[in-house]
Amino acid sequence: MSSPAIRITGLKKNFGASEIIRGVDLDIHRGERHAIIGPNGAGKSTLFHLISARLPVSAGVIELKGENVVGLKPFEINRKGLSRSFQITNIFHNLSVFENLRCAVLWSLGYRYSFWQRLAGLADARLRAEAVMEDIGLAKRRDTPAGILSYAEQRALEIGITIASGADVILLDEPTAGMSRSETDDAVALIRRVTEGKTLVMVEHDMGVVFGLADRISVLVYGQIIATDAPAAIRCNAAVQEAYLGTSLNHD
Amino acid sequence: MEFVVISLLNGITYGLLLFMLSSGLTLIFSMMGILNFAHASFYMLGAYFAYQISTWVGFWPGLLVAPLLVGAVGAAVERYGLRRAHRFGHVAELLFTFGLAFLVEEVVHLIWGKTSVDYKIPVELDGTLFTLFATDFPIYKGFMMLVSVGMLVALYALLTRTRIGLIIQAALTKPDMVEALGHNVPRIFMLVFGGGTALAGLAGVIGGNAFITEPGMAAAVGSIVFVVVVVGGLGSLGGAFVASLLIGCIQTFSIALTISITDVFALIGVTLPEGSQVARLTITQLAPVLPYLLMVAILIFRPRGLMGARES
Amino acid sequence: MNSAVFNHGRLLLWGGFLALAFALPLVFKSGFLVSLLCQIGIMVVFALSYNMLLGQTGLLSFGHAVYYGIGAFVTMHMLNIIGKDGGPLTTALLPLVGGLAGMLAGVVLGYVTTKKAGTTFAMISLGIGELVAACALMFPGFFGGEGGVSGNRVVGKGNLLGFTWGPQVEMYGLIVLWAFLATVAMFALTQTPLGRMANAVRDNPERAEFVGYDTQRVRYLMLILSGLFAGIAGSLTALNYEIVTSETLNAHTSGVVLLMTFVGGIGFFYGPIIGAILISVMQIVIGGMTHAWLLYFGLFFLFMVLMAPGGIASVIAIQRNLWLAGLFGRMVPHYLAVALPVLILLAGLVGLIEMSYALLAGEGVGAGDTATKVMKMELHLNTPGPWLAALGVTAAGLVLTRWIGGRTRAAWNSALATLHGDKS
Amino acid sequence: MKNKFAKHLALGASALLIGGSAFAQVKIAYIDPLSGPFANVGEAGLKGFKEAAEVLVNQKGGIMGQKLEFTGFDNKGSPQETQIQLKAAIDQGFRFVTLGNGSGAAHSLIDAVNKWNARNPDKTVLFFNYAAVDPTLTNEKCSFWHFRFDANTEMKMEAISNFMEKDKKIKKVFIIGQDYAHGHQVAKYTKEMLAKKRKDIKIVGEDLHPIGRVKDFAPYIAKIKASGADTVVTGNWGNDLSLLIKAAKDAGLKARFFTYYAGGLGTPQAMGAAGENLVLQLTEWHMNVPTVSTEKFALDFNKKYPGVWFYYLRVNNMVQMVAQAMNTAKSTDPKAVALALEDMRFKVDTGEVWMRKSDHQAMQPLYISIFSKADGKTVKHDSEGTGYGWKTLATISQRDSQLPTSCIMERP
Repeated sequence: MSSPAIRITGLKKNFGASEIIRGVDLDIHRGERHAIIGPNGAGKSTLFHLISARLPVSAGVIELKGENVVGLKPFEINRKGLSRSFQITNIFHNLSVFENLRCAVLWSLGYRYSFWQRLAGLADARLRAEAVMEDIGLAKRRDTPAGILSYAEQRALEIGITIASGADVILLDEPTAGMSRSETDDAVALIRRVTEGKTLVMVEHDMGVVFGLADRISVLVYGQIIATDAPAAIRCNAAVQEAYLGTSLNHD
Repeated sequence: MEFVVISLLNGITYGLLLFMLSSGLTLIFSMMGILNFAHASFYMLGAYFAYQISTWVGFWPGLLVAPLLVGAVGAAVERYGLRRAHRFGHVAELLFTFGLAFLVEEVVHLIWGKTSVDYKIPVELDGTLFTLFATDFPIYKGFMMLVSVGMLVALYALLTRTRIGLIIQAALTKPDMVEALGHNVPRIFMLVFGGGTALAGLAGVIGGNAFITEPGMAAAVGSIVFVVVVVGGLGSLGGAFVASLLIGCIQTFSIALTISITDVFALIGVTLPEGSQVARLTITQLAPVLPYLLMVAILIFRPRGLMGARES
Repeated sequence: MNSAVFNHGRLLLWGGFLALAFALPLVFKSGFLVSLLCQIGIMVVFALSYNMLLGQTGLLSFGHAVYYGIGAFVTMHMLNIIGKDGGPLTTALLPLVGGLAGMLAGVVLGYVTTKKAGTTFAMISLGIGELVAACALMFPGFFGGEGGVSGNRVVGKGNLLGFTWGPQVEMYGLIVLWAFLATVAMFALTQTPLGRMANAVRDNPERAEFVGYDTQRVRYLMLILSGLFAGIAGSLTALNYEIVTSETLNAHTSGVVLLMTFVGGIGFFYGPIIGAILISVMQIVIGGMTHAWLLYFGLFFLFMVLMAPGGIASVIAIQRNLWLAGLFGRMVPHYLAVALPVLILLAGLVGLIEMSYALLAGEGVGAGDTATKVMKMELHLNTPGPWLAALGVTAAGLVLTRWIGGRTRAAWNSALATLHGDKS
Repeated sequence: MKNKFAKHLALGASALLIGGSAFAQVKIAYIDPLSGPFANVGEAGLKGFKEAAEVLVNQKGGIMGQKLEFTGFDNKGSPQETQIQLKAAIDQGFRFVTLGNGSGAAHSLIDAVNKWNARNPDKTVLFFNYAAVDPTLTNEKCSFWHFRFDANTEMKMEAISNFMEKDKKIKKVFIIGQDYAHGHQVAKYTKEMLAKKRKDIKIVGEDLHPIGRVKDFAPYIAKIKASGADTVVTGNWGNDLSLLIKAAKDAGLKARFFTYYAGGLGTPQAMGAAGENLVLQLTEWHMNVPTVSTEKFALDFNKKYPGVWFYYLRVNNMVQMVAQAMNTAKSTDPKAVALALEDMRFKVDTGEVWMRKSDHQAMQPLYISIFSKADGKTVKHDSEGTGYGWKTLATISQRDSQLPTSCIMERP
């Protein structure tokens, strides 16, 4: 267990002339819950997209469990045990909740592109999907098309799909965005439950969620990590306060 | 030499006509994301409208009125058909235009019959513009080139000098952004669709009598226009222009080449087995397939097209 | 287990269809109807194979006839080889050969086309389709030029169970058998990991990538398999008509299968079956009744696109849901109420179209025509009378349809609201 | 026509099929394109047959008191659809079929008819071919169940090349054709025959273009021009011919065009003045061949069907010969009719039509004519209202048009 779950060195990303990620270095330890915070436009989602290969990297190295994954396709990274969720709900709208989850487990169970096996006969896929469904509290909505679920239910499903494959590195992009207080509490409990024993990286705006969940927090400002530390230390980090509250604080 | 110059002129004339068609298609696709399958049908309508008008009041009024009429038809189609289909997604839109092409052909059959109509070149333009070496270059071809280039200039001015043009131009590369800026108003869609179809209509007005005005004319150019748009790059007017001329010239020059595939391979030192069917084909015979081969090659090696900004 | 391929209900349904298909020619002895049934059987397979792309994987193809045609040509050449040299194969097994040919075509062409999805795929498929169709005329040795390739399906001796496949009824039996096998196989495919992932790729390719699937590979595999079944359909065509021409693989054939599939309904497995039956019958029945049939056909298609984009199958499915929810009964009076004005509207429209055709298309809708009997007697189309009458009927139909249709729509919406309310 | 077909179907479906119609009649199924790109050709032919049956047979007493009727079946120009329509016709009790457009469709039909007759010897079907000119149909593929009333490509080229043989002005010939069987055959026979008859004529070029897909013939014309050809031979028809002539005129090409099909079905109208004194055609008749009754028939026809111009004399010949064969045989059984048609010599306006027994190929006089300004005298009638009509340059007697056949016919 020498190499970290994710090690990012010198990561850069340009969109044309503008540099969004300007040299990020970051280690995510195995088994930790790591939150990335920062003001709007800091590049948090972009960082996620780079790690998961949704966007191509401009420069730098991303290692997943010691292996350089820059240049791989999203599905290849996923097969190496990294799974992510999206800020904007990204599910299979016309499939039922159960089918959504079953799709998410098929590859990891080794069924690949099989067209000679009956889905109904794949007990392990069914059991795994049902277990996740139970976990995310959507068992009673089993056969409902995902497209007509309520927003909170879709968010839960989004998390469910992300964790269903059993990946050991989980990236969650604003899992509680747009939720009410009570829904958020449920979601936090859910995330805590389902990521037990796994590496979790999350982008989150809700500080309650961040400080409730994270073991460590990184602060991303203008495409650079200005601090990575335990929550308590981040809370009183001067640079972070400056970034969040503006320079006026400095003069105090 | 003579042959090369004449072929080049022919190729450019044809290429410019293709551009008139593909520019409208590109505009519509860029703005609305709709691949207008019925685009060539509007070309045909342009020719028939112009024919009808020319039998009443002559060619010149038709040159102006027919494209406007086609544009009006296009706008109406957008307003009462496409807009509804849009709600069901892109596949429904595509299928709508697909069905529309079918319907237009049938209506043309009904109104103007199944044979070609006698849509004549106006007497003012019937004659020889100049004689190059020993070949006459007809006035009408010069006129076609003039109209195409005029349209190109007008389009360029419209796109770079007017507000609506700037919006459209922005939509070519960043449709989402334009949409986000609140410009995604149905009226612009209607305008663009009407405008795009009017361009096709204009092509029909000047192409209909240069070639032949008959119910099969839409199908004859329909797929080649798609090739132009793909080769040029989806959403790129410049690309459409280059691709139009390229394909126009390829088709013209390939007809000129009588060498067979065997000869071509011999050039690179490969001897094909005698008597096989491939070996006997001449480039001339291959002419109609070349654009499609070009398209496939482009899609494999440069999927965004010659000058395309985005891939899909 | 709610999704086994062969639970009891489904077994009964499949068996019932098979029995019905075999029984039909016993009831309808007319040779023409058997021919029609053969055509339907082939089209069912073809449309289902098309829906593997459109409905299941979300790939709108304008060149599906390529696989169908290649299957047909290879079968025909194989048939001629057997006829000449004999060989281990018999006519009855040739669809397998055609299927493999279609599949091979899918392996080659699909590699290029499935690199992209969406609109780009649609265009590439169109281009490839045109390319192959143009090649067909360029290589008369294989494609037989404009005359096509013909053969005789009565080849070899001691055919399976003594069938020669010469008589149309025997051919029909062969088609039913293969169509049934292909349909079962295609249905089974929807119940496999690949089939389900195809749905996932259709719904959200990005997400599919993030659960570990290479969407390009999924599309490619689906296209190959779809080519297999299209090839089987093409093979059956070759055997049925004993001639294959280049138009088997041109854009028109691709268009027809698209129409069938879409009208039937791409969202349901059985949708294309309905479409194939309906369009085949329409082509022949309406095509026989009026010269305007292509126009009606186009209008019908546009109507479906705009009003029922889910196809006939989705309309049926909604009625079924209403029925299951006990709401169907309250819609019946509304359906009946709206039927009358719609019929009036249709009568007016048909009148206008038929008169236009009679006047403009030259070929009069002469006496004794069933289509014009609706309008009775001889009409003087050069006088305004009939036109005004038809216009009046159309207008009345339009007004009534809007009026009563508004109420029906309201009732419909409330029923749907109740339906979804019950469910959610 | 079509509607009756549907009626039969509808009745059949409700198991109420009534066998045939109340009136006794001899029915011939006309299988040709009635929709699609060649629909105009098919519809013109059907009108011709209906008019000929009415005027030349039914008004003169019919066939043994029965009326001769033609019913259209739309094969959409497709060989495959041809077979489907043949089946439909047979199911409706038709025993005679006629077809003219497309060698592909003709091959398909001859195959299907042979197959059907072999499988159903008690319900044989006879095929009258009025315009498909592929020589193989009366040579390698000849059939007892097929009769052709038009001269085939080889015979036509024989006549054209004989004409060219005498014209010493011809030095360089360019062959252009549609890339399909007919175009290939025209090219083949042109080369073969010219090589035999005029060794000094040089074939300076040969091009095959895709059928019905070329919009702009200018590049081809440029090529012809570059080759220095003074004469062009083409088997093109329809738009492919009109566009070719138009492009030639635009580019100022002064070569003469020897054509098969410039005479009708919209082509004169489409080429108009562009064809003057440049376009020649070979036909069995044209409006300015001095024939009294056919001229009247044609004028009446043109008046009755405005926009459709009478073109096929062979349609009239065929209708009359079939009627006579049935009357002679006193039977409407296909086999008896076939036997009666064999070796029939039938007097028509332009001379005599002889149906050769060995290959079922009709022999008839042929005319080579040139498109020239109508002057009311030698060019009495213009063609399709263009102001230009056909002027006879040469007449080929029936005897001169004959060529040997390689047909080995299987007779029932």
